[in-house]
Amino acid sequence: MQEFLTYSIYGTAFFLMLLGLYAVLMKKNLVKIVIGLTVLDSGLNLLFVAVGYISGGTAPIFSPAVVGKHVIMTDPVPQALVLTAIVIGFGVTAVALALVVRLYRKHNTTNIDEIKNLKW
Amino acid sequence: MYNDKESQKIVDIIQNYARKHSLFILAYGTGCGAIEIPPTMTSRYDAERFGIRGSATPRQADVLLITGYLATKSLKRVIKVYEQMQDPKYVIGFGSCTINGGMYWDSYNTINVLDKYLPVDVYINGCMPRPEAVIAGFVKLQKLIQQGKADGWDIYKKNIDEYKANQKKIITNWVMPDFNF
Amino acid sequence: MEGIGYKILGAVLTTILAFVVGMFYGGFSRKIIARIQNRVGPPVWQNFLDVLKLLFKKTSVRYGLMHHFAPLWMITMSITTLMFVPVLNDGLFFSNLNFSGDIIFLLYIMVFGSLGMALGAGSTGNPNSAIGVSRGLTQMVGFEIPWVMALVALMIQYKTTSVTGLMEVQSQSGTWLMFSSPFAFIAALLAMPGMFRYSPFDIVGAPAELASGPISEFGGKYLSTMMTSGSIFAFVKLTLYVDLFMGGASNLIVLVLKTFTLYMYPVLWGAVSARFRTEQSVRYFWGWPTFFGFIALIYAAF
Amino acid sequence: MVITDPVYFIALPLLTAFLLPLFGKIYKPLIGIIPGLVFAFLAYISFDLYLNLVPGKPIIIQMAGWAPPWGINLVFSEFSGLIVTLITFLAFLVWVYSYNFKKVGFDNSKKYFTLLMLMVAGSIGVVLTGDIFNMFVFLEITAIYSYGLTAFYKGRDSAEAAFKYLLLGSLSSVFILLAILLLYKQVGTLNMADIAVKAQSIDPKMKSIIAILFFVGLGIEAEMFPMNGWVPDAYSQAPGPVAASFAGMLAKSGIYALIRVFYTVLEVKGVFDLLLIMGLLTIIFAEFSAMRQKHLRRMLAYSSIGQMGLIMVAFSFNTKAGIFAGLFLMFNHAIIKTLLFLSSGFLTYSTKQKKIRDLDGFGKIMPFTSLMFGLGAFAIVGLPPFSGFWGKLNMLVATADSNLYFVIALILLVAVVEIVYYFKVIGRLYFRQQHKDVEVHNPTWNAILAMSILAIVIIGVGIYPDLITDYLTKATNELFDKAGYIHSVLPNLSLN
Amino acid sequence: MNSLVLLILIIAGGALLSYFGHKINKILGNITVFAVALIIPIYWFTQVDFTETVSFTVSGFHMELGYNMYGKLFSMIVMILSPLALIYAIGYMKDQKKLATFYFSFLFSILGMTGILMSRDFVSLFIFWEIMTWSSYLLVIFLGKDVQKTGIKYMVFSAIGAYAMLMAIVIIYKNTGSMMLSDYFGSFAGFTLQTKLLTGILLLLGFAVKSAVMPLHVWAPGAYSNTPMAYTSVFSGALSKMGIYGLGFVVVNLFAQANLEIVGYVLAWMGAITAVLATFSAVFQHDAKKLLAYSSIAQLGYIVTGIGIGTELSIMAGLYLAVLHAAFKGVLFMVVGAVERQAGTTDMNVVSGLARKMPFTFFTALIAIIALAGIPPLGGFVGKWMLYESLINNSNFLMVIMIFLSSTAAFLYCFKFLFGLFLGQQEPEFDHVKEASPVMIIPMLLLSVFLLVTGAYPGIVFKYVAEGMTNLGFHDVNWQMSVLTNAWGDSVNVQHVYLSVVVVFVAFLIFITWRGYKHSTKISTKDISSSGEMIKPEDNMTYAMDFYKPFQRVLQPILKWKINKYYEDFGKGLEALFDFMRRIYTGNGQTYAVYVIIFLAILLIFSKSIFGY
Repeated sequence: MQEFLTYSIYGTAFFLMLLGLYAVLMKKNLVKIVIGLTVLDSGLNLLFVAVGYISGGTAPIFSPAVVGKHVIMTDPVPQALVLTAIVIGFGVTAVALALVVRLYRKHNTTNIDEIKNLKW
Repeated sequence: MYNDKESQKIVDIIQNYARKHSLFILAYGTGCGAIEIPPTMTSRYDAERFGIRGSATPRQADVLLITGYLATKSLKRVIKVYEQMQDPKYVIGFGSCTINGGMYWDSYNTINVLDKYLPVDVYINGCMPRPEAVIAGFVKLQKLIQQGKADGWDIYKKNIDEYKANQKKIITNWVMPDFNF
Repeated sequence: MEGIGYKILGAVLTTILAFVVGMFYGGFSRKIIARIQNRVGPPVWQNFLDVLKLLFKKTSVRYGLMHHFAPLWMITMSITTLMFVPVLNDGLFFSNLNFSGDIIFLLYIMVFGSLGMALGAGSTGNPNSAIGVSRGLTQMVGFEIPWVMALVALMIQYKTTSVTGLMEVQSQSGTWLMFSSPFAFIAALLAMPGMFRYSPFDIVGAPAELASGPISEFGGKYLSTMMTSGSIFAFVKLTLYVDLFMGGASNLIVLVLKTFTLYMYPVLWGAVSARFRTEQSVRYFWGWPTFFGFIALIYAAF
Repeated sequence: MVITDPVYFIALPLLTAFLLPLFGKIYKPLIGIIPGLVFAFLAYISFDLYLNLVPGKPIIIQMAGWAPPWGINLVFSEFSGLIVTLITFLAFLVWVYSYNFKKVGFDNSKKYFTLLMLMVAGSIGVVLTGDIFNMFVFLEITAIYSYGLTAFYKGRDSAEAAFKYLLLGSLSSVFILLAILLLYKQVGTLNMADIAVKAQSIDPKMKSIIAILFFVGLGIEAEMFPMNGWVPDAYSQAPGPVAASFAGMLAKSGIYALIRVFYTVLEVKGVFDLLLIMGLLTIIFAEFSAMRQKHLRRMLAYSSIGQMGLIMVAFSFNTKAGIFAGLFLMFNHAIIKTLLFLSSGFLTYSTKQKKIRDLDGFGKIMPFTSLMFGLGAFAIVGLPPFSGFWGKLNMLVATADSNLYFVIALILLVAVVEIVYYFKVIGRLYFRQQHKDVEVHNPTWNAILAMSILAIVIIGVGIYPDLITDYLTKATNELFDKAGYIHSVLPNLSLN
Repeated sequence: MNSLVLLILIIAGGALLSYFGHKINKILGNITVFAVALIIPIYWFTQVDFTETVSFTVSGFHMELGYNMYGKLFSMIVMILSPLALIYAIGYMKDQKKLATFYFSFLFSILGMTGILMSRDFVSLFIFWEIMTWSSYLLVIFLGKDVQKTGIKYMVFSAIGAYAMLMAIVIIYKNTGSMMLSDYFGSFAGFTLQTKLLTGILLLLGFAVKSAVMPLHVWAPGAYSNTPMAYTSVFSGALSKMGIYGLGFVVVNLFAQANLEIVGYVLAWMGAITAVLATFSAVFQHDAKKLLAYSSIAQLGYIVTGIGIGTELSIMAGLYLAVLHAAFKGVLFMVVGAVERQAGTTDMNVVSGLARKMPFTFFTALIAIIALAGIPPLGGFVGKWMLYESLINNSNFLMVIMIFLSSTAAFLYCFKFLFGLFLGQQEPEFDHVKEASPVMIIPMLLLSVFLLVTGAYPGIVFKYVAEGMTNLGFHDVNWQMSVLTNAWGDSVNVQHVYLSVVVVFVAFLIFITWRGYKHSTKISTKDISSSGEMIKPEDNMTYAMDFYKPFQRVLQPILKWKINKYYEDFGKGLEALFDFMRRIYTGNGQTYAVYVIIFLAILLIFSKSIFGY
């Protein structure tokens, strides 16, 4: 059961990543692309957390409840990393959306195929 | 060398002898007389045995043949050619046209008497003269040269004003460079 | 024997000889052509009279210094070439400077006059002169190639580049080079009329079309100098041919005989042929003569 | 010295960047002056640190008191120090150049300087950090502010360029993060030295996947061939000084990350061959595209990619000579491309003159700028006596050392193409009749100063390259000496 | 201080001084240029110590400067011709703008050439080579005409050449571990054949571009004719000799020593073909500058042939011709420059009859043309003679014929040049033309005097040529002051030739001038015997257009074949390819993302073949 959970989390993560990637590569709408990026990020973050999870581990917090006991803790580092990654992803998404707005104002479209002023 | 009278004489003799036997002709073929030049030069009459030979340019020619009537237009050219020739130079008038206008005596645009415009040394009469007559004319010229009497070029130079005045009467639009001595 | 005065005397005598012989050759050629055309023709000394007359003619115009110099270039070229061509086999008197020059030098000095003449002709401003020069130079490019091929073949074959060296080869072996290097001789012979500018290669100074071409503005003294130069040069060229291919000559009579025989060839060819256009003549020279020259080179090299 | 602590490299610009609007509230000119002071200070400390660096003893800072491999550490070694010094020096020059930019119609200097400082901080962080995740973070910082800087101008197609950049940048971050994740999963540490020690035990299959992910992710940042579509757009749409700093700092930090990862952290067989091939492809495609560009800035951008490709090729030899050449090329590229972008910033300032064709005869009306551009062009194509030549020569010697004659031929052939398009521009600038209506923005005094300094460096190094070769050699040794790096970061660790 | 370094510094300083001088004021600038033009040769001739060397190590490369006799020979060309051209430029460039750039580049190219000739290692050789190249490039595009084509062509070919050289240098460094020329020469015999050929031929390629050997000559006509003529005289006279310099030491010191004469032989053939085809091209030019440009290529072809054959006489011929070519081409380009400046055009279809207006210019042109055509008694003949003799002595009969064809056809353009510009009818539209200023005339006259003197005493050049040849491995080169001798012992005494020509000429000059010249009048060129036709002053009767039409008809099959066109087609093809290649940057951000993923996928799929797993 535990293993199934772990693998399902991995599976979800990869599914999310592929979904995001699909959106990024195939969708023509800028907003959808940004959403795809976000989904991609989420999948990655999920993967990260999943990797850091040790089965049966508790939260990696030294609370009075765990002091002195032999408890398995999950790896704290990936969680810290994921936090950073989420923040970064948030920042990127914000910038991306801002850019999408500007692009829409300028080109009056959100179709990425039509935004090709700069080429070759 | 030229100061000495005797040697001057000898030089003159040699000079005239050479001139006499080497006549480069420039045929100005205005009229029907030009037809008579080829038979004169070619094998039947062969003027070359007298040292007479055609020349292509006035710079090298000794004798200017005016073979017939001269229209006022062609007079200009003849004068130019004559003036481009180098001394000593001789003019032979062919046929009666050059003497008194011949059959064109009352034409409005031919000249009648060539001698008024250019100093003619020898006239060959006839209308047209046959090659025999032409050769006779040349022989006459040779004799004149030997005697030093063929001095039309000198006369032209001396009486240049008169000649020019005559020429200008006929040729109104005179754009020719002045005569070079 | 080696005194400078002796040398100068020899040079002057050679020049006079060349002049006289060349003049007579010119006269003969006129006479012969006249006879071919069923005419009497002028006397053989007619050319002397012409030169003399032109000398006495006044030269009252000039177009500037180049025009004035043009005949000088030519006569300088002719006489200098003469100085460097051995006239007699071992006549010390006529061996002016011929140990100071070789074939390559002769080839080049021969151009000197043509180019100078061309410049003089060009400076007159007469378009006919320029056309004549253009044709002449083009034709020169034509005939020089087989001629040089023949000469190079000789030089490579006999390992000497001097005329005297080649003459020595002939006197030692006893055979003329025209027999021992026949292809070179054929090439040189075929190129020869071009050098003399007789018909069919006389488009350069065609009197009827170009008003005698380059010389059309030269009269009087200029022309007389040119004629002198021409006759000397004709003699030089003939002597050179004789030296190279016919064993030279040991005395003047043999020389005259050989050169005159050789001279008849372009004259007679000229008397019976019409005129080539420039490109026709160049194509001619780059055809069979060059082919023979090539064969001569291969014959010489291997 | 206390004051010359490498932490300041990151902390100071980060701090002042966010405080800049506040300073602006206090006294407006401070917006211009404060970044300058910061950059000058950074440049000062980097020079100070770098010149006083003891060989073999890099300065290692442990953040928050945790010793490596547990804590994040900053490594100011001969190699990273060199790059940092270069970046701070260029950052200072970029500030000098853009200080008075307002005079020629450049507004919003507040945002500009904020973004610029953050970007500089990010690039310095990438170079200095000894932690691989930290490197990712700094790369992202750099990237985000670069997006902002790319999209800085409103009127142009800058948003488009920024979006493309963002798209690729995000992908890059995903791959890098994935690679870090896999790496962490395998070795359980994020410290680069520690990873380097433990990486030998990784399953080779996994290792190659990690390497591929790093290669792709960092390749995007380092402007590698099929993934550099963003470069020409971003370079051409960003303001002149920004493009200059992209070439001088962003690209440098990207390539630094790439070579650090593959030289020190991960030892993967075959990656250098791949780098060589990709480098060559980068050069070829970039230079050939540059050849046919009509826009000056795009041309420079493509040329920049080409130079990056050359640097990759140099590093791909995995020899000392190669690294030395690569460093020389990096130095040259940073200095010269900065000069080119700075001068082109004024040349193409007006919207009327974006194309090369519009610049006919500018040598006469903008003599100094054109001169600087010409000098930069001469230097970048590798003509002596400018610094570019020595880089190229060393590069070729290194190539020959690796017996790659066809690479020499290829590089030189491409260099011919480079010459063609640069000299076309010079020909137009100097030897053409100028067009009628041109808009001239003469450089301000500070821009002149900045460009002159760069020009002097170019000529100085060109005439006497030994000015920098010593440092480059030291950096080379440092980079090549992997064990030394590990040892100095983890002094207690005994190898074997 | 070391005199060589000081020389370099003087030239560089001169360049900077002239630059700033001209920035400040034209007069000041001209004075500076004049002073520099005087100081450089004076310093070189009096102060430079040719035995001195200076060495330093830069960036790990050991570099050494120092003259050898071979370099000194070429330096002499540079040091005599360049200052004269500089002085000429003062007059020639008077009305031009951007003079600062001009003189700066001019002096830097002199610097480059000087440096090349004193380099003893490849790095400094290459540095100076490139300095020379870019400074000359700046001058090529100086006038702004045909920048796109001419300048780019020049730069591309120069770059190809230079980079070929660089590649050779790098490979040499790899093989010998040293940048010194002497080490390369020393260890050449030990290389494998492949390395020998690779390095040698790449070096040759580099040098051959500058000396405009046949398939690489395409840049030359445009570059020579579009550059300001003051510089072209140096360009063609001295700068192209740098290529010859290199060819000389590569062919003779390397290949001939290593029993690879075949390379030299091939090179000689290329030279001969160059000579022929370039001459044919020159004949049909109507722009005097283009004509001279092609003529330069042809002349360089002779020199290359001489060097390539590699016998004592042929190398002597090549080097002698190199010196002479510098002199007469220097004069000729100056002449064309003077004509261009005074008459406004050098199109021979338009301009004519300038001899009357510019007598001194014409005189120098005449001398130079006679030397160029190789007609005795001037110096050009000596070189031609030696070249022929060496070829004949080697039994290279086909090459002799080709060279002869070329130099016979050269008479055509020689005449056309003089005729087109100076002779023919003097047109009223050129009545205003005046003789060029003395500043321009004097350099031309000085060089002409040199040409006149070498006709009788070629030994003054042989002296230095023989000295230079000691560095090519020919010791005890046999030369005499005025007697030329070939390998078979046949000789020409040019002094006798000179004597004969002068005596006859003077004698007949007196004869023909006496009672002739004074009594004749100089008449207008419009006064010609024209069958009585009236020629108006405005009629131009000069026959100049399609001057050698018959010859053109003969050569039609050869002339159809234009190498330039192939290069241009190739260039266009490349551009199309580049355009195609850059389509990869579609401009669509998504496509770029797709590239990334595809690249990633490819790497993952092929990771086994790349990484082994």
